[in-house]
Parts: sequence; structure tokens; C-alpha cells
Amino acid sequence: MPVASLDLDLEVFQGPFDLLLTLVLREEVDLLEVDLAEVVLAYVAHLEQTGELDLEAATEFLVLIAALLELKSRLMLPGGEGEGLEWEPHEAAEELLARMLEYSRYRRAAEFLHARLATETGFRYRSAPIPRALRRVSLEVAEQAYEPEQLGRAVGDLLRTPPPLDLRHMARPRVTVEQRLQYLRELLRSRGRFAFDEAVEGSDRLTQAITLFALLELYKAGEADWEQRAPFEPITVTARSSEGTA
Amino acid sequence: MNELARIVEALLFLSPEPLSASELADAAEVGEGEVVEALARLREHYADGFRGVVLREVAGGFTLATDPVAERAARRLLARPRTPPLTQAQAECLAITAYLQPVSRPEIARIRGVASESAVGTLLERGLIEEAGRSRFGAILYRTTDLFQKLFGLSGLDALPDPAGFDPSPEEAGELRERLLRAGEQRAGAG
Amino acid sequence: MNELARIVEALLFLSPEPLSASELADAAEVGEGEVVEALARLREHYADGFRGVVLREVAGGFTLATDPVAERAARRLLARPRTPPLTQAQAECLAITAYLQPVSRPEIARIRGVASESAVGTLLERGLIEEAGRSRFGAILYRTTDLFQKLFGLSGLDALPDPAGFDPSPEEAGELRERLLRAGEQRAGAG
Repeated sequence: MPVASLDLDLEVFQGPFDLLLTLVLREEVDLLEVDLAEVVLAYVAHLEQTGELDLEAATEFLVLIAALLELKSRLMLPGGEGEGLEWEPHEAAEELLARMLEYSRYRRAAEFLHARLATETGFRYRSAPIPRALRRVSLEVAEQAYEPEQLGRAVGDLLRTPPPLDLRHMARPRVTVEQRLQYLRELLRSRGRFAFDEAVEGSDRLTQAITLFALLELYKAGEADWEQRAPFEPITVTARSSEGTA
Repeated sequence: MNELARIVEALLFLSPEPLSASELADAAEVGEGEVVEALARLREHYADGFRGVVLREVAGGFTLATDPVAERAARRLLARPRTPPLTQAQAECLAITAYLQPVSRPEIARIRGVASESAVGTLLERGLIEEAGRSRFGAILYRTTDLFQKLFGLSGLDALPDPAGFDPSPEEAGELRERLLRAGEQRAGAG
Repeated sequence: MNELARIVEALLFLSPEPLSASELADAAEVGEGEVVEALARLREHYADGFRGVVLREVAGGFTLATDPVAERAARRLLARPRTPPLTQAQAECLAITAYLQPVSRPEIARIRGVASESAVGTLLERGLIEEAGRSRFGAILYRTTDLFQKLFGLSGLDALPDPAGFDPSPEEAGELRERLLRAGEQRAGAG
């Protein structure tokens, strides 16, 4: 299906896409009021419905919608060009047409390149390596090209004994989920309710993560509930009364 | 064939890239005029349609290439096509780069009306275009490579046809606008 | 030259390796006898002493090669870029060879802590190092060449800079070779 007859049902316009385009060009529909996202959605829905992608049509659609989007953004941001260049709608329409004409120049240039490549594929160039004897400078013409210091430095670097690998950042977890479970149960038993931040105060990130894991275990087992009003707000943990004595 | 022509032939055979007359003159330790003469002699030997190898002028230099007469056999021998064809998007990006170089990706996208990252990426990967510094807004600029000229058989960028020749005629442009308006009127009238 | 001779010429031009008559016949989809005939025609065209490129029959079959008449010019043209900057790997392999020669490739690899085949291969190809017999374990030994000394502007091997000047750990005593090997083993272990 050609893009032109894509059926649109928008707030300010019902009908085929090419009519919308025409009306925009004739300033009978205000581009500012056209919801272009809806146009895109309609096109995507159409693609899903037919289950086939006509590349020609898709390209045409993309070019048109991109041109409309640019025009609209210019209309919405008058003077955004910096030189007091205000776009009257009819100028915008001319710009759209000019854009389509410019694009058509390069689309045809692309066709030319296609054809050119096709006629050229018969010519092959040699890609054999240079004969071995020519891969080195001959002794008679050789001139100094390198600094001997480079060799000294390379050997000096190789004499350096590399420092032993630092594995400290790979420290094994010092706490286990089991330990943190015990700790959280202790807090629940003694206080019935506590803030998560308190439970992990002063501990490293790994311990914090394992504590959170332990908390999830408690929740899963039905021993505790937790509450957080909004992301990054404090987490409050409470014992579940029914299981509290277990 | 005199000695200089023989030397020039050998150099063209060995060099992986096209060679200019001045490069050939330097290597052979003779004047450029003599090289030009030698090339003319060579051209007689490599007249189109008589040999399996032809002398071509591409990418600002001279190079030897096989005649298309051998394409089928060459494909069987080397078991690979020479150049994969270009997609429409790649051909458009390449055309824009060829004519407007140096040109930035946003500029390419503006003309085509769509983001062109993947096509530009493929062209870069295939060595048809390369980076050429940055625009004053910081965008990377692109230009075509010698490989582009070689694969498209262009002796230089000035061998590209005048792009104005690709423009729709004023009549066609007028028609395009008319057609849009007319279609709108018909539908408006019908609806 | 008939079409088959042209095709055979093109195939010989393209192939970096010599081609046998049967390989040529397969690619051109003709009988071997026809190819032999085409080769005879080609031989007339490529008669020694008339062209810059000659047709050779070598062990594996037929191949095109440049005539010695062009050797001097070819060196001038192609040898210049043969001294590109050394990569770190090449510099290390070359330094090890220069200071410890003769040295085997396994030893070079042990000192660097990584396999060093490609760097050693490049140095051989560029003529900076060469083979120097075999170790008692049968590994090929390498040493630097006269070309190496010329390209580094060295009057002799004793003009190599004293490694102590670049030595980051002078307090460690011992012979250069042993210390290099020890550091290399540590490197390989760490990697």
C-alpha cells in the first residue's frame, strides 16, 4: 500500500495521509495541532496489520514524517534559528517541498552509483602481497630510521618484575546470608520493628546487599513485612504478628 | 615496448594501489613527461578487448585490472564475489558524501530525512568512506576514500557526473507540487 | 589473443600463487588441452626481454612475475614504507634478540610472557633479524642483521645502549639473560 493512502484518525483530521500533507501545505490544517506521534502509531499499526514491510513505502513515510516533524519543531520554536528567522507556514511548506526535491537529487545520484558499481564489478584488482625480496629495505640504501634508545628502554621494561596481583578488591564476603538472617531475627524479636538503615549502619556495601537478601528471605518465609513509601525513602521492617512467636 | 615502459608495467603490476605519473617517475628516476609517454605505449598494449588485463585510470593514478571477460572464471577461481552490492540507504549516504564532502552525519540525516547511523557505519567498515576531521560544531566529518574511486572506476572525484543532472526538471518539480494539491482537492471535494 | 587466453591471463594476474593447468581449466570451464594451448599463446606475448611482466613455469604451475629489469625502480617505490615505526611487541622482540643473540623464539616468548610469533615474523620479513642455526634442543636461533645495525645507526653490537641505564632495579645482581627470564616467568604467571 502506498503511504499516501494510509488512513488516519486524528483529533484534528480524519482521512488519508496525502490529504493531510496537502492540507498542511495549503495551511488548511495547522501543523501545530497535528499529533504526529499518532500518525507514526497509525503507520506502525498498519505495518503490524499487513505483516509486511514495503521498504520503498517505509522510506517515503520516514522522509515525510521527518520533514513534518522538523517543520513542526520550527513552528513551535520561532526564532530558534538565531537570526530572527521566523517561519511563516507557507515558507515552511516551501521548505518541505525544497527538502523533498533535494532528497530526490541524492536518491537519483544513489541510483547512478548503483548502476556504476554494477558495470564495474567485472574489473578486479590484484591483491597479491609484494614479493618477499621487496618487503625489506636493501642494505645499500638503508638509512637510520630508529633510535637505539628504543631497544634499551624495551629491555629495561622487560627487566621489571611485575608487582604481585592485588586481589584485595576481590575480598571474600565476610558475612553469610545465614549470619544476617540470624541478626535480623534478633532485631525483630527484641524490637518488633526497625529501620533497615539502622540494621546496616556502618557496614560495607557487600554486607548491606547480603542483609537486603536476608530480608527478602524473611519476607518470603512470612516472618517480616517491610514498607517503603517512595524510592530511596527509609525502609521500615516489622515482624509479622502471626509468625512473631515462631 | 622500451625499457621504461617495461619498468612502468612491472611497477603497476606490483603496487597494491594506483600509482600517479609522478610516483612512477620518482621510482624510475626519469622525468614525468617520459613516464606519460611510456604510459601511452602501455595503453596500446593493453587496448580494451584484446587482453585479459587492462590499464585503468582510477583514484588519481594508474593501475592494472582484469577485464570483465574473465569475471565468471575469476569468481570460480577465488570463490567469492568481488563487491557485495550496496543497499539503498548505503547508496544514498555514499552519494551524499561523494558530492558534499566533507559532510557530517547529521547533515546526511537531514538530507535523507532519517537517522543514517547504520548505513554510515557499514560504509566506514567497508572502507568506502573515512573520517575527515570535525565540523565547527564538533560533528565528525566524512569523505570518500581512494577505495571508493577504485571500486566505482572513477579517475577522480571530478569524474562524478554533475549532480544538477539528477534534479527533477522544473516541470517535474511543479508537477510534484500540483499533484499534492490536486489530490488534496479531490479528496476534500469527495469528503 | 583469443578469449580463453585472455581469461587465463586474467586468472594468472589475480592469483598470488602459481596455478596449474588443471586449476585454470576448472576455473575457465574448459578442457586442460585447451588451457595448455592458451598458455602457449600467452607465452608468445610474454616472451622474455620484451615486457615488464614475464610468464614463469614454477613447481606449482604457472605464474606472472616482474622482470628483473624493474627491480631497482621497484625497490625505490616499495622499500620506503618498509621502515614503519616498530610496535611495542616488535621493539621488545628486537631488543631481546639484540642483547641476547643468538636467542630462540621460545626464549623470547618466555621473557615477554606471551607468544611472539607474529612480531618475530615481521622482523624476519623486514630483514631486521635472521636465522642463526639451532639450539641444542632444536629450536631455531635468531640474531640481528647488518640491516638492523644500519637502520639503528649502530657501528656494531657493542654500541647498543647499556641496559643498566634503563634498568629499573639495579640492586638485583645477575646476568641479563637470567634476569630477563625470571621477570618473564613472573609476567606469564601474573597474566
